[in-house]
Amino acid sequence: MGKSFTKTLVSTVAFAVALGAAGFSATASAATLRMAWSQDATGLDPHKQTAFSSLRLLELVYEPLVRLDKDLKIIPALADSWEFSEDGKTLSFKLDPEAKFQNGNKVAAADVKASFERLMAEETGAAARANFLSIETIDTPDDTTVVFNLSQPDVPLLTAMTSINAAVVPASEIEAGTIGTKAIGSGPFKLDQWEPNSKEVLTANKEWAGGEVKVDGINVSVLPDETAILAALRTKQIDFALLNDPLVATLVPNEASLTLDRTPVLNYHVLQLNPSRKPMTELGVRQAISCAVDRQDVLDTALLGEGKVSGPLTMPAYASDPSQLFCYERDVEKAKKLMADAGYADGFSATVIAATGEPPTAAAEAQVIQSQLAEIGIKLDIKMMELNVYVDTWLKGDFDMAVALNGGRADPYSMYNRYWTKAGNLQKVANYIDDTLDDLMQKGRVETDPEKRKEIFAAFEKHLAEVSPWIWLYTAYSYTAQQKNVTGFVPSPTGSLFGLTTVTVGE
Amino acid sequence: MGIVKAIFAHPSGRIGGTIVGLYILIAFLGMAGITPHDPLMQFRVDRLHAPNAAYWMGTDLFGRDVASRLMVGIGQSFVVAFASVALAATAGTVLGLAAAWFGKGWDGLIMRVMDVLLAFPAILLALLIIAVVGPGTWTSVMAIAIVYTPIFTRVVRGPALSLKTRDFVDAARTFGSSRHYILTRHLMLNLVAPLTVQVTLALAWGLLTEAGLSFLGLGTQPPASSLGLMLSDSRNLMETAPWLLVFPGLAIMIGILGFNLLGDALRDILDPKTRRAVA
Amino acid sequence: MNYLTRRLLTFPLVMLGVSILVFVSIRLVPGNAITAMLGTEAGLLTPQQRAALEAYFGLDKSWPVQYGHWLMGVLRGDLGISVTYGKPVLDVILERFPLTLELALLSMLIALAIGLPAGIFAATRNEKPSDLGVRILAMIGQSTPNFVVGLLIIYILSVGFGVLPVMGTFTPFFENPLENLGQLILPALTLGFAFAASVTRISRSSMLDVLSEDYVRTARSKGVPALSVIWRHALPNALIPVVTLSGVEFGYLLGGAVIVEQIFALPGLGRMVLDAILQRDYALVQGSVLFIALNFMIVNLLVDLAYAVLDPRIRLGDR
Amino acid sequence: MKPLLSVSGLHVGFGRDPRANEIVHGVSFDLAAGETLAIVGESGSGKSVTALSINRLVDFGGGRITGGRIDFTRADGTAIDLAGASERELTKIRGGEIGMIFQEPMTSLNPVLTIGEQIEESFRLHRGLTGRQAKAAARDALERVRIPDAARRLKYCPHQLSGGMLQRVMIATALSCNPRLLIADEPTTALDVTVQAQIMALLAELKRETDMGMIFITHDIGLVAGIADKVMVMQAGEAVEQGSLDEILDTPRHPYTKHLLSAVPHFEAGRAARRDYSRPKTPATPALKVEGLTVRFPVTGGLLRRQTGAVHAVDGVDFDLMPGETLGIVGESGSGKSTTARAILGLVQPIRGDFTASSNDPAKPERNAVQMVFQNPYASLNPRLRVDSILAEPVVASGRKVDAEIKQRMEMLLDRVGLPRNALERYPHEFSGGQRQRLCIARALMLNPSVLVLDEAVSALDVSVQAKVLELLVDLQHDFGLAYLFVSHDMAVVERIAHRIAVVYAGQIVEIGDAAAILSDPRHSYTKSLIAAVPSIDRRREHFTLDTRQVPSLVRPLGFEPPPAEWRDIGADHRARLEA
Repeated sequence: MGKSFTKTLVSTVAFAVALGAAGFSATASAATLRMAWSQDATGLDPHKQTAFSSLRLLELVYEPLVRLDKDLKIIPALADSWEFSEDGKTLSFKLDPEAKFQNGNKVAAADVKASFERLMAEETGAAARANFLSIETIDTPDDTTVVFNLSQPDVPLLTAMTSINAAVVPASEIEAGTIGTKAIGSGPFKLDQWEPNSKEVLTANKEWAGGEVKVDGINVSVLPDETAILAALRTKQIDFALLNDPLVATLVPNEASLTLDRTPVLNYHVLQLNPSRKPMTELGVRQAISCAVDRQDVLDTALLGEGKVSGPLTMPAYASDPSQLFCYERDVEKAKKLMADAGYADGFSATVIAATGEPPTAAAEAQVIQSQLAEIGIKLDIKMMELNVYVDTWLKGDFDMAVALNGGRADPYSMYNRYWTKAGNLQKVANYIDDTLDDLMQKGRVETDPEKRKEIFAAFEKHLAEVSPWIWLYTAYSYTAQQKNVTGFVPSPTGSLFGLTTVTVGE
Repeated sequence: MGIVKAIFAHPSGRIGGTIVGLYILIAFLGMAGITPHDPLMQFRVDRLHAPNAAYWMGTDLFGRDVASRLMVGIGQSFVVAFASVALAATAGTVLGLAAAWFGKGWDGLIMRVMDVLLAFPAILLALLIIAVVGPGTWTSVMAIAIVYTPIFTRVVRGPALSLKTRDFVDAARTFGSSRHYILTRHLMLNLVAPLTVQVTLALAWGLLTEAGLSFLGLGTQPPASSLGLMLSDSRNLMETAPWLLVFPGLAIMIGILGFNLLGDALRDILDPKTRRAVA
Repeated sequence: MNYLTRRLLTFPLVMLGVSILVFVSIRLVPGNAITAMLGTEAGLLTPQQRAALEAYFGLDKSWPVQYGHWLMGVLRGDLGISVTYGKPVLDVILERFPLTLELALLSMLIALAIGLPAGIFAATRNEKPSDLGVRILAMIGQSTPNFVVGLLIIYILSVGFGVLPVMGTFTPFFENPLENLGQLILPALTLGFAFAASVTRISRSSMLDVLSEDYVRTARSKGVPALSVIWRHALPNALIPVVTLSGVEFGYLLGGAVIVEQIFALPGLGRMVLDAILQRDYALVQGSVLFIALNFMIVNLLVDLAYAVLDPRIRLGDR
Repeated sequence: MKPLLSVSGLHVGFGRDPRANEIVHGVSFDLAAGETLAIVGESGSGKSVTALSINRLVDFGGGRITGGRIDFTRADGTAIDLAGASERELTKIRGGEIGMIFQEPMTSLNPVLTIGEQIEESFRLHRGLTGRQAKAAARDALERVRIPDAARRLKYCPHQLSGGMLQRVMIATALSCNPRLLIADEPTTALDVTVQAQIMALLAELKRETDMGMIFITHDIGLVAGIADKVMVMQAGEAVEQGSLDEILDTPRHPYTKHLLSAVPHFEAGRAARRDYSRPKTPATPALKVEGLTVRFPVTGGLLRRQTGAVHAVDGVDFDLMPGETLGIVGESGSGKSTTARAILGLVQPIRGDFTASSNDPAKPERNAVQMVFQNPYASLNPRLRVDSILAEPVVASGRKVDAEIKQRMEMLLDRVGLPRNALERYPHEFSGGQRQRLCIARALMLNPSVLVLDEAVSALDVSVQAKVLELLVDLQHDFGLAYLFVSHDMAVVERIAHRIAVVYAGQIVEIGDAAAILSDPRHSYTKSLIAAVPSIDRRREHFTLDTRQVPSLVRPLGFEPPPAEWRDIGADHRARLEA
C-alpha cells in the first residue's frame, strides 16, 4: 500500500512535468513578434474607444491624417502635407495617393469627410468630438484634398487630429455600420483575430503606404498578471512586452537576456483636490498641502524612483523646470504656517479616493501621501474603488481628494482645456474657476507663434501650481521589455506602439 | 472548562489549540497596539529592509515594520473571519432551524433561496456585493457571511430535522412544552456541537477567502493590514523582498492549519460517532 | 428517480432567483457600460451623445422593462449580445467553457488520483506515523491560498528552471492534446493541490468510519484478504462523502477559477465574468452567471445520480 | 481425542496499553466437534471480546491478545495456536474453518453488494469456485437456510430483505464453506420473537446436519436452554462458572449464575402473572378509555405526490384501563403497538377515535393525566441538559414556576426511583442505562399523572437491570395508584408487570383479557405462535419448528375500511377476535 502510493505520487509528478515540457517547446515562427500586455483593448471602434489599452492596438490598424513622432513633432500619416490659412480658419490636407485600406480600396477624401462627420455626429457618442468642435464644414475639392472650415482659429486642432480617435475609416464601412465589429484600416497591421482579454493576432500589411513592416506579424497574449509576463519573458515565450508596474519592470534588467526601455510619458500622477469642498476652498490649505507633499519621496517609495517630478505641463516642448514652481521643495514649516493662517492649525480629516490597480501604484501613492499629510495634521482616509466606480465618482466630482493618473497630450490646450477653462467639459470635476487660467487657455488656443505660445503656457503652469487646485506629482515611464534579439523599437512619450513597425526579430 | 481540557488531551487539538490561542493573543496585542513598532509608521529611510534586529521580519515598500503589521494583520484577518463566520452561523442557524421546524412550504422557500445563493458563483457573489457597497472590512465581512450562510443553513437543517424526531423532543411534546422551549433547549443546545466544528473549519475558510478577496483588491483597504492584503501586496515584490511573502504566507498557513487541527479535534471530541466503542 | 425528477422541477425556480439576483446586483454597481468604455472621457459627452450611447447599450429603459425583455430572450434561448465581444453571449460563453470544463476535470482527476489513495492509505495506517505524515501534508495543502501556490510554481519554474508552459492561450484538447495539457497542467496542479488535500482528508475519515462498520467485520470474518476488504467492501461505501465533496468542488470550479485563471492568464469562464463585471457588460454577466448556476445544479444532480449508482439503497429505494 | 478448540488463560486488552486496559482476564474452555458452548453474560462481561479473539477479529477493533493460547484443530488434523497465528494463516482459517454470525443482520451485510455476491465471495475465497459454479453454490447455500425463491433473492440487495431473512443470509454465508466452528454472537437479539424462534430452529437443524462445533453468545439464559450442550457464564471479563447445560440450569453454584436464573424475568406461561389487582365488579371510571383508535399514514406516489393509499398502522383499537391496573400491549415490530401509545400522547394524529383520561387529582388539568416513558433511555434525555432542568421541563411546560415545592418533589421522586439527590446537578451521560430510565420515570411522574404509558421501557436494558426497573414500576404503581399502559414485545417482561394483556397484530387487537388467562390459554392463532416462540429454561432442548409466515402488508388502497371485528368471549375477562 505504502509503496503503491509513493509510486502513484511519483508517476503523477513525472507525468505532469512531461506534459509541461511538451508545452514549452511550442514556438512561433521567428519573424512573428510574440508580445504580451496585461490590459487588453475593450473595443474596436477607433472613434469611440478612449481607453489607452484600446488605442494602442487600434493605432497599429488604423491611421489618422497626421501623427506625432518620438519628439512629439507632427509628421505625415495619411496626409502628405497640410497647411492653415492665413486667418487660421481653414486647414487643408493633401492625402497620400498610395494609401489604401486593407480591403484594397484607396483612401479617398470622401472617406476622410465621412470619418469626421461620423465623429462629429452626436449619435455616434464619440467622446473625442469635444476636441473638434471648431470644425464647421468639410470640403473635398478632389479625391486627395480635404479642407476643414473652422469657426475660429484652432491651433491645437492639428495635434488633436494625431489621435487615433480621429482615424480615417472607410466610408463604405460606416455605411454598412460595421465599424467596431470589423477592423478595416489603412495601418501597418491587419487584425486577423481578436479574442478579448485573451489574445490578438496581427499580420503585417504588405500594402501599407507608410513603408515596409519588418516583422511578419504580431501575436499578442493578454497576461493580466505582470509577474507572469516577466516569467514568460524569462522563459523566452515572448519577445516583447509592455509593463506598467515599476515593481515588476525594475526586475527586467537583472536578466542578462532581456533589455528594458523606459520612456517618459505625458501622463501625469496627480493628487486632485476638490476646491469646492471645505477646507480645500481655502487657497492656504491647498498650498499647504502642496508644500507638505514631498513629491520625490512619493516617487521614490511608490514607484521605486521610476519617474520624474513634474509640473502640470509634461510635454518636453512646454515643460519648465519644476523646481521653479510653487513649493516643489517640501517645506513642512511653511505648510503648517499656511494651515494656521487659513484657520486649520489643528488640521482636518478628508477622504482620498483611488482606483484599484489603475495605476498599479495608486494604493501606494495614497499611503505615502497619507503619511506625509499627517505631519501637518491632515488625517486622510483612503478609499480604494474598483475602476468603474472610481470613474463614476470622479466624474461626479464626488470626492475630497483623488489620487489619479491623468492623460497627457502633446498640446497643453488639448490637455487642460477640459479642466481649466470655464466651458471645459470636466470643469465640474476640477471644480475650480479661475479667470487667469481661462484667459491664458483662450490665448494659447489661437496663438500660432510657437514662442509666444510657450510663454503663455509657462505663465499658465506657474499660476496653476501656485493656486494648487491639484497637486501635480510626477510623470512615470512606460516600459517595454524585450529579448536582446528584438531591435529597432522606437518608443514614444504618448505610449504609442507605432514604433513596432520598425522592429526586427533577430536570430 | 472540560472542553479545553479535552482539546489539550487530543493530539491535534493540542497543536491546533496552541496555535489558535497564540494567534488570538497576537491578535489582541496587535489590536491593542502592543507591537515592536507602529505598524503604520513609514520609516522611509529603511524601505525594503531585510529582516534584522530592529525589524524582525524586515520592512515593506514604505519602510513599515512587517512584524508589527503582521500582528495587526492577524488581528484584522481574525476580525473579518470571526465576524463573518459569526454572522453566517447566526443567520444559518435561524434559517436552518426555521426550515427544519416549520417544514413544508417554509422549508421549501428557505432552501430554494439558499439554493440560489449556492448556485450563484461564490467569488462573483462576493465581488458583486463588494462592488455595490464599496470595498472595506465590513463589506468583506458581509460578503463572506452571505456566501457562507447557505452552508450553515444546511449544516443546521440536517441535524435539526433529525433532532426534531428524537425521543426527547417527543417527550417534550408529551409534556406540552412550548415551541420556544423545544427550539432553544432541545434543538439549539444539541446543535452547539456540530456548529462548533463547522464554525472552526469555516474560520479557516474565512481566512482563505479574506486572502483571496484581498488578492483581488477587494478586501481590507490600505493602510490597514490583513494577512491577505500583505500577501497580495507582496506578490510583485516576491523577488526583491521575499520576506514580504514568506512571513504573511507562513502566518496564514499556520493559522489555517491551527483552525483545521482544532476543528478536527473538536469533531473527534464532540461527535459521538467517532467516540464509537471498540469491538 | 422520482426524487431526481422533483429536483429537476425546482431548477426553473432557482434559476429565476439567480436571474433576478444577478440582474439587480449588477445594476446596483456604480458605473455602467459607458463609463467602462470611455473612462474619464465619458465626462466629455454631450447629453445627446450620452442618450445615444444609453440607447445603444440598452440602458435607456426601466429595470423591469429591461428584465422582462431579457427574460423573454432567455426563454427563447437568446442570452443577448455582449457589448465587449460584439457577439451573442452564448457564443462567448461556449468559447470559454471548454477550458473551464477541462481545467475542472483535470484538477478533479489530479485531486482524486492523489487524494483517494492517500486518504485510504492513511486510514489503514490510522494513528501511525505514516498516517500523521499524510494528514499534515493534507492540512498544509488545505491551508495554502492557491494564489501563493500558483505564484510559487511560476516563480520556481521560470527562475529556477527557466521553463514555463505557454501562457495566455488555449489550444483545444482535440486540436493538439499535448500542447493543451501543457497549458493546463500547472493551473490544474495549483487547483488540484488544495482539492487533493480535501479529498485526502474526507476519504481518510470516511474510510475510517466504514472500516469500523459491521459489514467490514463480516467480510473479515469470511477470510477476505485485507486489500480486498478495502477495495471491494469498504471503498464503495466510503466513496459517497468523497463524491459529495468532489461534486461540490467541481461545481464551484465550473464557475471558473478566477484567481488561478488570472495568474496563469487562462481565458476561462471565471476571468471572463470578472472582466464582464469590470466592463459592465450586463448581458454577459447575466448570461454567464445563469450558465454557471445551471452547471452547478446539473453537477449536483449528477452527484445525486452518482449516489444512486454507488448505493443500491438509493437506487432501489422508494424515495 | 483432541478438542476442536481449546482456549486457555486468554487475556485481551484494548488501546495503547492493552495490559493496563484489560477486558478479558484469563478465560479457559474447551469445545469438542459437534458440541455447542453457550457463553452467557451481560453487556461488558467480555463475552463478545472472547468470541472475537478466537478468529482474531478483535485485532481490528483495537484489541490485542496479551496472554494465553487458543489451540484450534484444523481440518487436516494439525493444530494451530490462533493467538499467535499470522494474518496470512488467519485469512485462510476465517470463513474457511471458522464461520461467524453477528448480532445486527441489518448492518452486518454490505449494503452495496448483492446477497449473491456476498455469499459467492466465500466460495471464491475458500473453494476456488468461479462464475457459474460460485453462483450455483450460493443458491444452494440460500436454499440450505430455507430461503424461498433463492435464485431470485441472490440478486437482491440487503435493504430489500427483512432482518430475519438477512440473518439467514448471514448464516448461509458463514456456513457456506462448512466451517468446523461457528461463532454466533447474539444472533437473534435484534429480531422479533417469532423470527428468533425460526433462526434458532434453523441453527439447531443445521448443527444436526453437520458435525460443527458452535459457540453461542447471548445475554438471554432462556435462549441457551434450547441449543447449548455446555454453558459458560461470564461476568466482568471472567468466566465465573462453566459446566453442562443441566448443571448450570439446575444446580447453579456461583451467585451471579443464580442471580441470572432467579432475578431475571423468564417466561412461565402465565404462572408468574401478577395477582395483586382485580377489576372492580361494578363499573367505575377508567383512568384511560380508548375507543376506535385509528391511525393511518398516507402513501404517496407519482410526481405530484398524490396519495395512493394508506398504511393502516392502528385500526380500530379499543380498550380501557382502570386506576392501579397495568395493561400490557404485546406484538411484534410493525404491529402498531408503539403507534397506539404515541397516538394516545398526541405524538401522531389519529384519523379517528376517542380517548378520555381522567386525572387523579381533580384540580389538575386533564392533559397532564397521561405521561410517557420511552424505549431508549439514551435518546429520550437531552444530553445537553442537567438533570434538574430535565425534571423541571414538564413543570415549566405546564406553566408553573420552578419553586421550592417543585424542588422538593424532584428530590422526593429521585429518592423514590432510587437515585441520589446530587443527581440533580449532573448530566445524563453520567448515568447508566438503568439509571437513566429511572430518571425518565421520575420525569414522567413530575406532574403526578394518573396514567403512565411505558413504550418498551425496559427493552434496552440489561436483563438484571430490567428486573430491578420492573420491581420499581410495581412499587410506584402501588404508591401512586398509577395505571400503566405497558407496550412490549417481550412476553417474559409483560408477564411480570401486566394485569391484563392486549395482543396486537397488524394494527388490530386480536386478543385481550386477563394476563394469566391469555398466557396460559391463548386462543388466537397469532397469540399461540407468539407464545410458542418465547424461549424459556423450561423448554430445554426443544425443537423449534420452522414457520415462514410473513407479516401481512399494512398498506391498503385509499378508502379501504376493515370489516367490523367479531369477538368470542372465552372467560370472564378474556376474549379473542374470530378468525376467518
